[in-house]
Amino acid sequence: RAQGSAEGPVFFAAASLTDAMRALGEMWRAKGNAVPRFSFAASSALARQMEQGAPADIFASADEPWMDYVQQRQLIVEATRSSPLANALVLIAPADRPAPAITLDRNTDFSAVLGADGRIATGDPSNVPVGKYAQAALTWMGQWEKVSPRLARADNVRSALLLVERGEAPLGIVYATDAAASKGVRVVATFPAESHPPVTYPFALARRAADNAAAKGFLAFITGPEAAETYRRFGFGLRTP
Amino acid sequence: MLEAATGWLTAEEWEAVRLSLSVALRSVVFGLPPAVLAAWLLARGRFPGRSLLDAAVHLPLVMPPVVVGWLLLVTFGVRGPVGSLLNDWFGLRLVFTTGGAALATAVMSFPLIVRAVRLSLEAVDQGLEDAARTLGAGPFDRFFTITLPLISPGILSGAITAFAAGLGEFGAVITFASNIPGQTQTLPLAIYAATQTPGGEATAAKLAGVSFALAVSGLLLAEMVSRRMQRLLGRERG
Amino acid sequence: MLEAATGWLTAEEWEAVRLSLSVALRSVVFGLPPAVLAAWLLARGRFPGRSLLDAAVHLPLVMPPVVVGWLLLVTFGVRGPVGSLLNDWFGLRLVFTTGGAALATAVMSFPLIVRAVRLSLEAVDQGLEDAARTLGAGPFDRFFTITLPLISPGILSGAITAFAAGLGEFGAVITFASNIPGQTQTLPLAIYAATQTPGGEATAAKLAGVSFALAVSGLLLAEMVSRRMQRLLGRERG
Amino acid sequence: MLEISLRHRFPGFALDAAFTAPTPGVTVIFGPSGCGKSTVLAAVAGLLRPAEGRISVGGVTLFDGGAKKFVAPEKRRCGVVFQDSRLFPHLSVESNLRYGLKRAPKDAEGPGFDEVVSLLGIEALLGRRPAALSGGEKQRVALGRALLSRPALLLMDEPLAALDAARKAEVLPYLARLRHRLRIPLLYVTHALDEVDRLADTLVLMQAGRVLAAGPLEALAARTDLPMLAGRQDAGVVLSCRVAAQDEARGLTRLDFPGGSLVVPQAALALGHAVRLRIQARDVAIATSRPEGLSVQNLLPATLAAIEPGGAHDVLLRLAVGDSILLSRVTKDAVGRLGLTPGLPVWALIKAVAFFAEGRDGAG
Amino acid sequence: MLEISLRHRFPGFALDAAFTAPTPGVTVIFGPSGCGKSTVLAAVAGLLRPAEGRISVGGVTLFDGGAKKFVAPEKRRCGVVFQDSRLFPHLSVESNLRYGLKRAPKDAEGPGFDEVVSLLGIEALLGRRPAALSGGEKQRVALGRALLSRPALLLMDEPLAALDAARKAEVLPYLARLRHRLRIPLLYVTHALDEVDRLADTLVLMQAGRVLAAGPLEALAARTDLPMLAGRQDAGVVLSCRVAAQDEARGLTRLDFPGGSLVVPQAALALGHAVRLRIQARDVAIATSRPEGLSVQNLLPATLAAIEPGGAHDVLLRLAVGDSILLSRVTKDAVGRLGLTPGLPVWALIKAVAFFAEGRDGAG
Ligand SMILES: Nc1ncnc2c1ncn2[C@@H]1O[C@H](COP(=O)(O)OP(=O)(O)OP(=O)(O)O)[C@@H](O)[C@H]1O
Ligand SMILES: Nc1ncnc2c1ncn2[C@@H]1O[C@H](COP(=O)(O)OP(=O)(O)OP(=O)(O)O)[C@@H](O)[C@H]1O
Ligand SMILES: [Mg+2]
Ligand SMILES: [Mg+2]
Repeated sequence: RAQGSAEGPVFFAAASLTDAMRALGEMWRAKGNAVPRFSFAASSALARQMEQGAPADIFASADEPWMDYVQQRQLIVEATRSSPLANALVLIAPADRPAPAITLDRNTDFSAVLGADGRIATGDPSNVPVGKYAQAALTWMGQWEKVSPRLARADNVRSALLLVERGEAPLGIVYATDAAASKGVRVVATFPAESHPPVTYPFALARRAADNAAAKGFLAFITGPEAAETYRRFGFGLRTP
Repeated sequence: MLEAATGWLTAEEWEAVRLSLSVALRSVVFGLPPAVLAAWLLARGRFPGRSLLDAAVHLPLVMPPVVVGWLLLVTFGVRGPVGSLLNDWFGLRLVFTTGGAALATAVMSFPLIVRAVRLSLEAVDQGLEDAARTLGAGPFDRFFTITLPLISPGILSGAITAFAAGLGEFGAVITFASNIPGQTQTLPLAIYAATQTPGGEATAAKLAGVSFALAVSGLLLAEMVSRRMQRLLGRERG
Repeated sequence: MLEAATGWLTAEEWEAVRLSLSVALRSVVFGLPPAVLAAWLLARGRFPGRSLLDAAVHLPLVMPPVVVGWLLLVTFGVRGPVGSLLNDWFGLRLVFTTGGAALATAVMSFPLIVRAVRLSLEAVDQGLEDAARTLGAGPFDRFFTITLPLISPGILSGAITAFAAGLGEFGAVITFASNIPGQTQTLPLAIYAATQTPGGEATAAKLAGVSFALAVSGLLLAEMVSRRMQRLLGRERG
Repeated sequence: MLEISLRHRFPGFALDAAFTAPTPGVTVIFGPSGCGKSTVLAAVAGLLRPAEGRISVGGVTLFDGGAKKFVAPEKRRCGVVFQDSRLFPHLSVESNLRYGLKRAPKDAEGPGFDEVVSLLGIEALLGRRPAALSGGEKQRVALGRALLSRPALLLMDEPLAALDAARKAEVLPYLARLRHRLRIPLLYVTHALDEVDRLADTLVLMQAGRVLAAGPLEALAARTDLPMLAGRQDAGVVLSCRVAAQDEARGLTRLDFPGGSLVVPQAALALGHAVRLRIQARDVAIATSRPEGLSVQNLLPATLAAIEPGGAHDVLLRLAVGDSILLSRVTKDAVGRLGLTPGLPVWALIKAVAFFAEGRDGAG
Repeated sequence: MLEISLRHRFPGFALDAAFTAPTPGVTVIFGPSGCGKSTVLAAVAGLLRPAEGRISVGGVTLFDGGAKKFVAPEKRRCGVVFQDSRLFPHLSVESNLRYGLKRAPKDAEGPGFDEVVSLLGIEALLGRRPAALSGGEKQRVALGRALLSRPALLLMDEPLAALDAARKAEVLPYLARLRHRLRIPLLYVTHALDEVDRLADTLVLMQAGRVLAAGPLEALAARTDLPMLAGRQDAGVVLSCRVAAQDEARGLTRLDFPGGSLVVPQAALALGHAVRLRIQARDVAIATSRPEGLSVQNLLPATLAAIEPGGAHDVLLRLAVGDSILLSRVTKDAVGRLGLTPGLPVWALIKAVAFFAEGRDGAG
């Protein structure tokens, strides 16, 4: 089906942005615009689909490397790339257990909390963004060598959260946004900002939509000040450019 | 009824239900004929490369669905060897369309149908085909009047497995056809979207329930048809 | 040869190969008996709740794998009804273990085996079972000496499908058992990880090739066994 | 005692059959294709649960519709030879043969493996699978499997239909002897009257799902009112005889029956042995005076008791020979030519070679 | 002309058979179970590709191992009645019957649907599926299916084995008439000698994969050197006769054969019609002087040509009646008692009722 201009721009967004983007979409429609059509999936899938000619007008990745990937292939308008959102990395534990007393610094010893066979649930450091940040943070803490065999590597942050909620893993490392939305977990501590590269969500306009006014408008809307309140509501931070 | 129901599911969710059904059915309908052909070649054919065909048929089963989706993307994408031809000649684009979702689903369930049909084919009493030959039935005639009816339980079983699997197909669809509401967002993709949303468990459970109900309806229907077939084939006890 | 091979795949990848085989085989071995039982109940049983069982068997096929993994977690996790018992009584934990990966794989391929076995069961000439009865064979005796051999092609077909699917099982395994190198990181998980990394295509392709080779070996083996079975059942043409 | 009474319906076919037969002994069910013979056998074996009725064998009730009693087939110990042989395709011929043998009670008596195998001439087939057998070979193996299962009751559905005459001539007397040796009742379905004659103690005539007549073979055989028997070329009577003399030199055996004696080609039977002889009406000729210089060995003085209708151009003569009855089929023309009327004394002529060469076992 | 020469091996069995037979006409293959009869039929139908050999029917080569010629079975137009009926389980009886009919060439001649259905007595079964048929009913439908396929060659593998005598008595003359009417060659396998007599123009005797003898029935029937025939109770000769007179009043028909004539129960045949009569040796008695007052209709003056071995206690007498030969089976005792030696003039006694009541078609 060819897409008419009345149908609104096609927005490829990382799955972790689902809620915030849906809410923004509603606002955009309330303002009398055509609803954007979302496709939420893993950033990798979305990037590859764009490479194969997917009709995406806007792309929001959950990490920088996949945005780099499409940029190298000249699929986006470089000038429109920006990363307005920020997120924090937190250590969580099941809500129905007494909170372990942990402060996160270079001397934290996880093994005391994990016990003999407990694991830390997080994304797979090899490819899931939250896992990459976790690896950086643990490395910063000098714990990576010790802890890495004790990781439960999930394929996305929601699965990691689930493992903690269900009490399978006594600890987990997820984004603050996810932890905030779950009743099943409590935030034990927040990783110091300097322990890992900033958590960013790069946005960009696809090259094929360079002249698409609706797409440009929506991108401007979600990266603009009007969206800030919504982001905050879902627990995101905003980066000062 | 529809009022209540539409209240219960959002418009987008209804769309996902409709899409799922459409995708699963299309994948079965379009997947069946080549699957029967492949099964026939595997069960009866004596040609070099038979093992290769056998392996190729099983490929989608062996690969993680994401890889299959990716391979499809590379092949049928507008830049891919097949996709570009389809696009140039027929203006047909599969990626990111409902048709594409059906294609991905069909490919994933292909081995399931082939296996079922092949199993039935191997159990066909070739004496009956021989009898048809002596009565003047050529290969096609024989296939359609004798073999096909005799393997119909296998075809039905394969189809229903494929239909059920089609309702649940996720990895290949999301990778190949993306997750576009109203076009490629089938139920499993909607369920996935719900699980990716904090607090989305209730929605996920609700949609999973719908998906299951659809599958069960399909199963019950198939069960009825199957019992009838068994009777026609004289396999039911007197 | 091993030298070259170990150089070609990293130690971790070798481990994934070993794990994949182990998980796929275990899932088939442990899944077969209950699958045959379920198939028998569905094909021959006349009991209330038969349709329910039919539906339940197909559940893993219909649901997106992630949902199945989630359901498994809820059931077999340490807080789940079954998992807590296993943990309390036997100190057995499934999540994060190879056993858990095998369980998830077995559950996912369960419907495939059931379907194949059931198809074969329905095609069994009950006259032969009757003959065995008159010769004094009771239900179990009859099942093991007549029915089981006659449905062996279906069991083999189901097993090979399940094995192939087990080699490719991804969603349920990663959700239920997570991706722990050396314990639950099977080939599809490693392949998935590779595809999620920009530039990881080469690794993914290499691993996919390995996975495919494994499946093909399994298929060829099954093909040989199957041909032998057909011969034993007198189905091959003279 | 075999007591069977069955009612069952298939779409387009209703079975309503009842008969009793003494055991041990051979009960032969005889009737046209589709009359319900196999259905009766299936019910006795327990493979068909009739809508109503009662089946009991030797006082043991196997099925009682009223009392809701139904003994499972595997408990009935019925050796069955099915009309379609139903060999297990995945087992070798030998394993097929041994299947029932293995499951038989330890103390059950019956013929040995080698005995049955050589009787049926299937030594060379033991290693093969059923798919590699010819039609007759399959049926022989099925027969062997049933014989070897040490049954309490043998049910046979046209077991010899696919066998050639030579093999049949070996198996038939074996079955007759077996009945004698093992004293197991045998329920036997056949289309062939020669099998009826050779085996039957009790004959059950069926037609369209009903029993036309049932009773001892001797009583039924001479009944000319049963169209199924009388209209046939091979109508005749069965005489119960006793071996009276063996004449080695002349190669003849003399058999006495109530009212006379017959010579037949020599049979290896002990003196005094009870023997049953079927004498077909077509083999009995009539002379009004004693003829001389004939090759015919048996000239029996008789009285013409009655002239009964036979085929279109012939009649059946009922001849009283002492206490026994013989039937003779002659053309209507001969009746007129010889002036045959009831009461006339005549000679009955029967060639010795009209009888089978081997001996037959009697009922006692 | 039917020319068949085949070589093929199964594990444990070697077929090496060759024979020719004139067409149209009925060629009967006769031999013990497992001798290779069905295998020959399968090769002629094209369902088995023999290792070597040649098959041609009426000048058309269907298979030639040397020339690598192999006509596909669906092109051969062979109507086959398989030993196992092979009905299509998913089709009704009627659809089974019509399957071949629909695929036959438009201009092919053959019996009509209703004719075949009523001959076989399967009117009531048309709507059923094969699974709901009895053994004999299945075989009748299979027979009907082959008859209705308008074949160029009919191959029948024991088509009547599961039929009762009454049905057989209807079908057998029908097959004989059919051969006449349609002039299609028929290759027929049977174990039953009465079917051989009724149908065969050419008889092929097989044993253990080889052809023992093949030739016109008349020539083979009188051969006492073929143990398969001579050792049998029903050894005999076949005479080619012609209808010479019809005696309505006496209900008799006179048949002339080279050297004499016979009276038989009246047959509905036109004068001059060629007829074949089988006279079993056991039905022929001998008298050294002409007997009087006998019911026996046929007294033929004959010369004892030879005394040949028969069974253990009997012999076969070869009698010259004019230009024809008759066989008579008598006990060895009778030979001594009557002082029978070759060259002796004797009377041959044959009961008229020894012959089937219906007429039989001749070869011409
Ligand atoms: N597929 C096979 N493999 C091995 N041997 C076979 C096969 N088919 C037939 N035979 C053997 O070939 C021989 C001839 O078989 P065929 O079926 O021609 O016999 P037949 O003369 O028709 O016997 P019957 O009267 O019992 O049907 C038999 O000994 C049989 O066991
Ligand atoms: N499952 C069935 N459904 C309907 N009718 C059946 C079924 N089985 C048998 N019949 C019918 O019941 C009748 C009796 O069948 P049965 O098999 O007992 O006959 P039979 O006397 O053994 O005949 P045959 O000598 O041909 O084997 C037949 O008319 C047959 O068509
Ligand atoms: Mg029957
Ligand atoms: Mg045969």
